[in-house]
Amino acid sequence: MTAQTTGRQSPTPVPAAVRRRLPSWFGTWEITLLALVVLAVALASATSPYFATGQNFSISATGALGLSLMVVPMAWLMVAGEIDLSVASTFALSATVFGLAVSGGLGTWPAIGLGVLTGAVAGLVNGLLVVDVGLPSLIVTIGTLGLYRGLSYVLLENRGISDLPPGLTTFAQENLPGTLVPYGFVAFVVVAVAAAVLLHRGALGRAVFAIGSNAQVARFSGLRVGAIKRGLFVFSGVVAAIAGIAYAGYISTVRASNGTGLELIVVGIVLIGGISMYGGKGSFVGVLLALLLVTVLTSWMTLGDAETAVQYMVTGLLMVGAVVVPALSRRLHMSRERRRSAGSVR
Amino acid sequence: AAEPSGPPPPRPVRDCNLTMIPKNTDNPYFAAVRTGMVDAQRELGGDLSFVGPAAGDVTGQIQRIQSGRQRGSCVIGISAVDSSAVAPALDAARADGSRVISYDADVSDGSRGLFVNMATADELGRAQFEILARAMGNTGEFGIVSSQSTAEVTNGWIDVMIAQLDEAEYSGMRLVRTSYGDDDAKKSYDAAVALLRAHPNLRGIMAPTPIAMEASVKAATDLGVADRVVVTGLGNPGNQAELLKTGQVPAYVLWSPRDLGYLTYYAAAAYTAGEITGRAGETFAAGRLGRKTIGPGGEVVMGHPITFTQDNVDRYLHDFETTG
Amino acid sequence: MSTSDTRTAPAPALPESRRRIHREAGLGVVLVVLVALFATLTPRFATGDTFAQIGTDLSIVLIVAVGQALVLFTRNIDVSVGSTVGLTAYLAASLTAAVPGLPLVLTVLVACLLGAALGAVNGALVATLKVPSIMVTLGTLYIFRGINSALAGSSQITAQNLPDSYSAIATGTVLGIPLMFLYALAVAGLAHLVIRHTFTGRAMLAVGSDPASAERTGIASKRLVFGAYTVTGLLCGLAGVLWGARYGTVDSSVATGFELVVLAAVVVGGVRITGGVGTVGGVVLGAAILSVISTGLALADVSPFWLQAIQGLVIILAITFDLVLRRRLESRGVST
Amino acid sequence: MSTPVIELSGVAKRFGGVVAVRHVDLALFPGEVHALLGENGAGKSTLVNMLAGIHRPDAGAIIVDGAEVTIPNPRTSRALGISVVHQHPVTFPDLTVTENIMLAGPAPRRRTRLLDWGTARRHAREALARLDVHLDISAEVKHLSAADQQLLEIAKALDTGTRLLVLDEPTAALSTREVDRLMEIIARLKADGVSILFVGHRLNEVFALADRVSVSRDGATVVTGPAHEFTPESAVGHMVGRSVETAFPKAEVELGPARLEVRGLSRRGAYTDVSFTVRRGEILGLAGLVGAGRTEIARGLFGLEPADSGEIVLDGAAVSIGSPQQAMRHGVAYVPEDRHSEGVVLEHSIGFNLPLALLERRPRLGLLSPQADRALAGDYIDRLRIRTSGPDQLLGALSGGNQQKVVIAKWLATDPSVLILDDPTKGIDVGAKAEVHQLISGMAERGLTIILISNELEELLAVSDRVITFYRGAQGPEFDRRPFDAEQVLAAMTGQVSDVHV
Ligand SMILES: Nc1ncnc2c1ncn2[C@@H]1O[C@H](COP(=O)(O)OP(=O)(O)OP(=O)(O)O)[C@@H](O)[C@H]1O
Ligand SMILES: Nc1ncnc2c1ncn2[C@@H]1O[C@H](COP(=O)(O)OP(=O)(O)OP(=O)(O)O)[C@@H](O)[C@H]1O
Ligand SMILES: [Mg+2]
Ligand SMILES: [Mg+2]
Repeated sequence: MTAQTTGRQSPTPVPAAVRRRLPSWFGTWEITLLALVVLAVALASATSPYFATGQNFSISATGALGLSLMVVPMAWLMVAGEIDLSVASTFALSATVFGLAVSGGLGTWPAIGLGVLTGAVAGLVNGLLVVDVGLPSLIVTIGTLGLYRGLSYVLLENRGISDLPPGLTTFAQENLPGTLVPYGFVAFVVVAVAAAVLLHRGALGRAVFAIGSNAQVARFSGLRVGAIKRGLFVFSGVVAAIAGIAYAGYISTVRASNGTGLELIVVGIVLIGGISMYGGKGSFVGVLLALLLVTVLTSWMTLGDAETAVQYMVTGLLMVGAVVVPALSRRLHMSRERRRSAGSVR
Repeated sequence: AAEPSGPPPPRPVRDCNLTMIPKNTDNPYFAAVRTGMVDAQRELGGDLSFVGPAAGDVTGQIQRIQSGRQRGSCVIGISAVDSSAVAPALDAARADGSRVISYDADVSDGSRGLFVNMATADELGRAQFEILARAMGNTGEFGIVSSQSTAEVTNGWIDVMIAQLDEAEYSGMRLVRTSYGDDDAKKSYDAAVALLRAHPNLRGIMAPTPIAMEASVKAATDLGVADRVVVTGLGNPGNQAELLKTGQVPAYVLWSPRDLGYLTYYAAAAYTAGEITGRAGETFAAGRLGRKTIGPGGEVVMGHPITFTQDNVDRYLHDFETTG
Repeated sequence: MSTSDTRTAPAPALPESRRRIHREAGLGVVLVVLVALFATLTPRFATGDTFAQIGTDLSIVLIVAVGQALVLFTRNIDVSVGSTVGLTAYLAASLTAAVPGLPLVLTVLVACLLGAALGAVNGALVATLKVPSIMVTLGTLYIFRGINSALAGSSQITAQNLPDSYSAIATGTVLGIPLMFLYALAVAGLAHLVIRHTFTGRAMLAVGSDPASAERTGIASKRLVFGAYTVTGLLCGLAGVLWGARYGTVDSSVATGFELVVLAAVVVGGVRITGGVGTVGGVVLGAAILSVISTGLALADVSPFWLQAIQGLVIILAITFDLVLRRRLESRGVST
Repeated sequence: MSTPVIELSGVAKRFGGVVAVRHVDLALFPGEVHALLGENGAGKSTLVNMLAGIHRPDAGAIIVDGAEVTIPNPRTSRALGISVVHQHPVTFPDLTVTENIMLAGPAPRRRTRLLDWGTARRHAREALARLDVHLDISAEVKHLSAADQQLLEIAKALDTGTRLLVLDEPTAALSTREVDRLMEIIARLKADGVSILFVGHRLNEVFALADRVSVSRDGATVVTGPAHEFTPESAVGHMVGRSVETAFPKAEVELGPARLEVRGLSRRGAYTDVSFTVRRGEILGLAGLVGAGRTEIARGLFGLEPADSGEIVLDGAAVSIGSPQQAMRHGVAYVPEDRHSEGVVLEHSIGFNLPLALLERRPRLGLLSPQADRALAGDYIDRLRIRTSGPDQLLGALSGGNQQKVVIAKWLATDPSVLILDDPTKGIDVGAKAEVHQLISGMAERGLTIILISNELEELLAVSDRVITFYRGAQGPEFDRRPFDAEQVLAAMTGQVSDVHV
């Protein structure tokens, strides 16, 4: 913070300006989430001897790969004020195409290419409908949620393909040799760090925030609002495809039902991460912390044999608590402040 | 996944944690299975974790397998939502020294040592089909309202039924459509309504899962066609005895879920104690059910399907208790 | 969550004489086209039975969708509706099963009150604490479902446990018109009256159109938001009773994922997810369009493996058609 | 005069660490027009908001008819007879004009408690007729131009029962005709004994209207007195606390070759057959009433709403400009007229907003430097005297005028060669306005081509080299600086002449 900006123009004392602000990507919400993660880890470690182990890390990270990957583009899209509810269907459709290609004798890489292309096309269709036709993304992607999932069923009916290339299953199931770090985790970290840096430090990220806050202003600023949104939908499709193929490797099976309902968990994590449903706000760090929190809680409750009912209630209370407690304390703080300043005057 | 380095050392069930994973917990059928397991646990000891997702999903099952693996459960037993999808997780658990068995719904060969089956698919398919055929007088159109389209056990029965249609005796019967209600009351109801309305000549609905049967009965009643459309399939006397008593369903098929749980627990105990290894021909004591023999493919068949009617259903209610 | 606002430039202000059609006209045309299409595809479609079935089928969705629309009008959202329906369905059914002699009116009343109480929880949190509604209701989605699962466990209440009169709430007809449809129409009619013809209704849309302006105008936003959630909860309670009555089996999973169905109906009906725009009439048409699609496809006896794909496609085509039609009209100087 | 209608005594208001109003004393008497002057960010709107029941004072008292009152919400304010026109229109964009007017006051109801739409529409028509504006009362407000929205705001406030009418820069988006109309209405209200608090930056308007003047600086009233005791210069001196130059003489610039040429540009429903040439170093003013189509021409040139026909020639070569990116590649920049919906992102900081128009030039996957952003912001905060706690301050917490300065800075930062300014100084205080004029003039000296649209004729004539008039989308007479004859320009703008050719 520079001193020059405070001095001359504002003779009024402005202590707020001197106080160093938290960076936009690590604000009070991220601190709240971090505290929750720490609390959850502490409780889990204290109550389960199996929690704080390398094996548990490895297992949890491997299991969360598909979900984790999909969170990345969803965070970007929602910052841009859009949403893609078709991700889990794209996830299944791409894996289906991949699986059919593999069982049709295509090599692993070409088959992956075909699967990813499917995802890209699926994303592009969403993008065109939203940007060029001008339909709201929520309803477009509710439609393509059905369409893409339906196409997987058309292609596979009730069959499953479980003869998948060993390279893929190794990637999706195993750790780097001699460590407890899954291959997939490494891939995710690379993607996540790149996505975080680009969103908060990149020109593209800045543009996406502007678009989400006020698309009209973004357009008047010469930003390619349409192209960027279209690109984000394609990105979403591509990542969903990669996630879907990786997940197929993880369970060694391609089925039309793979990942059913996953979209709501993905959206839920992005929202818990503090990204606004209306766009323009939020931080990728928050999203990563939310992902971590959800993974930790799932692992803890599974290890503790918690019933689904309990898991639901804990998850729900956590989400409500996470927004309500800070809001309450803010209110308390404000009313105390008001009383104090009123007192000092009278 | 890595192969187990050798068979894990035998462990008496008394010192064991057994992770038994149902397809879904919020289901009276699996609650009865659990009752049977608890019966056996009282007799044999051991620490039973009967855990699973509330609504059947692959991810939820995999998480429970892994939790069993991390706890070092000596047995992981599963009724698989998807036979191949849970296999990698089971393989990993086996590599870490757990013994894996399946019950009710099998997993891929090679990923388990033992499968406790209630009855053969052939018998179950036939038993259900025969009720329908008899009630329809071996002629007319019928449709199927099944559970998930990917439910392999049910699909196996449906295959058996379709094969039956080739027999001369049933040449007058025609399957018009198989639809899926995903074991959800609303979807099953909607599927049954669609079936009935799209096929005005329909004479029967085969519902090889209790929720679909309940929904199909309601759909036929609501559309006012209950008098000409027969509904049957798989039913649960635990909460569907009335369907028989009121005559809405002539008869339906099931087995004793309580015995299935009981037998599974005994098989698990013998398996972890090293008494059996899963080879065909081995036998083990199964408490009140007597001695059981392992068949080909490591499959233990509990018995035969039971056809429930309004006359016999009350005698079996004990098998469907869900206390404990 | 985007609208096409960014693409349309402000139109010049023009004299009052401009021709005008209802925004819902496009949806009406879509509905008619769909009906005509299915009628040509399947002769069985154009029968009284089919329309009765569509009327019944859309009712539960419509009742909840009306509530959801109220919430959306105020620039909030309620994704807990599925769980609220599920929980009230279970409570109402188990109450009826446990107290056989209970008058039905009382059951319905209790369910509505329970639902309203759940809605009020959402409303209180959203309105007074000004926390994002999506987070609150996503949280209560899990909480209500968790309570439902804890209470119901593995038990199921089936039609056999309930008196016949219970199921008659849903299956009865008056002059061949399904009762369910009449309830839904009554709810929609009342909501239309409130939204279109009372200050409260207009103020709700105002709050969603520009919350800051609402504050500066002195509109009691908090009360309106709280009210919208409470009414939604109440309607979910009613829907819960109807659900149990119609589908017969009530367990811990009733109406799972129902929030998406409802959202789809509301958004197809032209309600803007970011608030301030929409009509109850549009919601009725949205629910009807979706119901016609699913009923039509079912009657056409489409393979279940194709059903979902076609349904998704038709939804997209329908909303695209509506939009294109509206643009056409607008370019011809008809404002909507 | 009698007793004041409303008196403010020592009121203060702070937002977190920022003191917006430090100590204000103000007495408003019936039948007087009281002008409140002050620099951007001096706390005028905050004061207005306290009267409107939007902010509660932290200290001090509001006294109505001799009794201290609290105004907890806007309804109470209205009940006390206070009507407020806010600086930024308080409208519901998705609702119709009728509904907007209805929601502002007690809505007409039938005995059934249902709304009486007939009466509501009649009220709306009457309210608009009072101002002599013609709006489609069933149009949604989002389809109205900024000027029409401002007029709607005023119409809403002109309620019968009003005892104090507060106008916070009501004329910022208006052109001569509407301003004149407003003046008439104010005079009439004044005669009826209504007290009027007028906040504005156009000093000529202020002095034409005001009976008394208060000047506030840094959140405190520094002087109050009868209007005739002030001169524009002395008022500005009080506002700034030192003497400042409020007008910069237009620099004589050697004009270069033609930079931008427009031939026969038309867009259906907006403008027809527009042709003009602007040279390097030239400042071309576009004059017209609200609705003349100037904004649409500007948007056409910037590729936002491309023209249907006609030609745009840059440096002698015909170009096609179909999108803002293309326009920007040709060095064209456009400072839009509506800062909230087109200019800045309110929920982000100055450091975020300033480089926004530069983003498209950056490599897509390249990284930004927060230090550079902040330095850029700091630079313009200094140059345009933006009153803020620093580059991290959110736009939404800036005063209206300071937001406008950010809009201008954002486009200056792109270093354009053709700059189109659409009412750039709206809401900007006199001192800053002079600085903007100097900036523009300096840019012209450096060879930039500038097209200036302004609703303030005085400004347009002071800054432009040449002025083209528009009336209802048609190009009218053109005037050269020699100097301008304001009367003739005005006549051309209002469509009364076509023979005065220059
Ligand atoms: N909501 C807010 N939060 C923080 N600071 C605010 C807020 N509103 C106003 N301010 C600050 O209070 C001061 C006074 O602002 P105000 O809007 O009253 O100025 P103004 O005199 O109306 O200026 P202008 O002529 O530009 O409209 C400014 O420094 C502004 O940044
Ligand atoms: N009385 C009228 N008759 C015909 N068209 C009109 C009339 N009033 C406004 N318009 C049209 O409305 C449009 C809106 O004008 P626009 O905002 O572009 O004008 P402007 O001169 O930039 O106004 P402003 O001074 O408010 O910026 C113009 O294209 C104009 O053709
Ligand atoms: Mg102001
Ligand atoms: Mg303009």
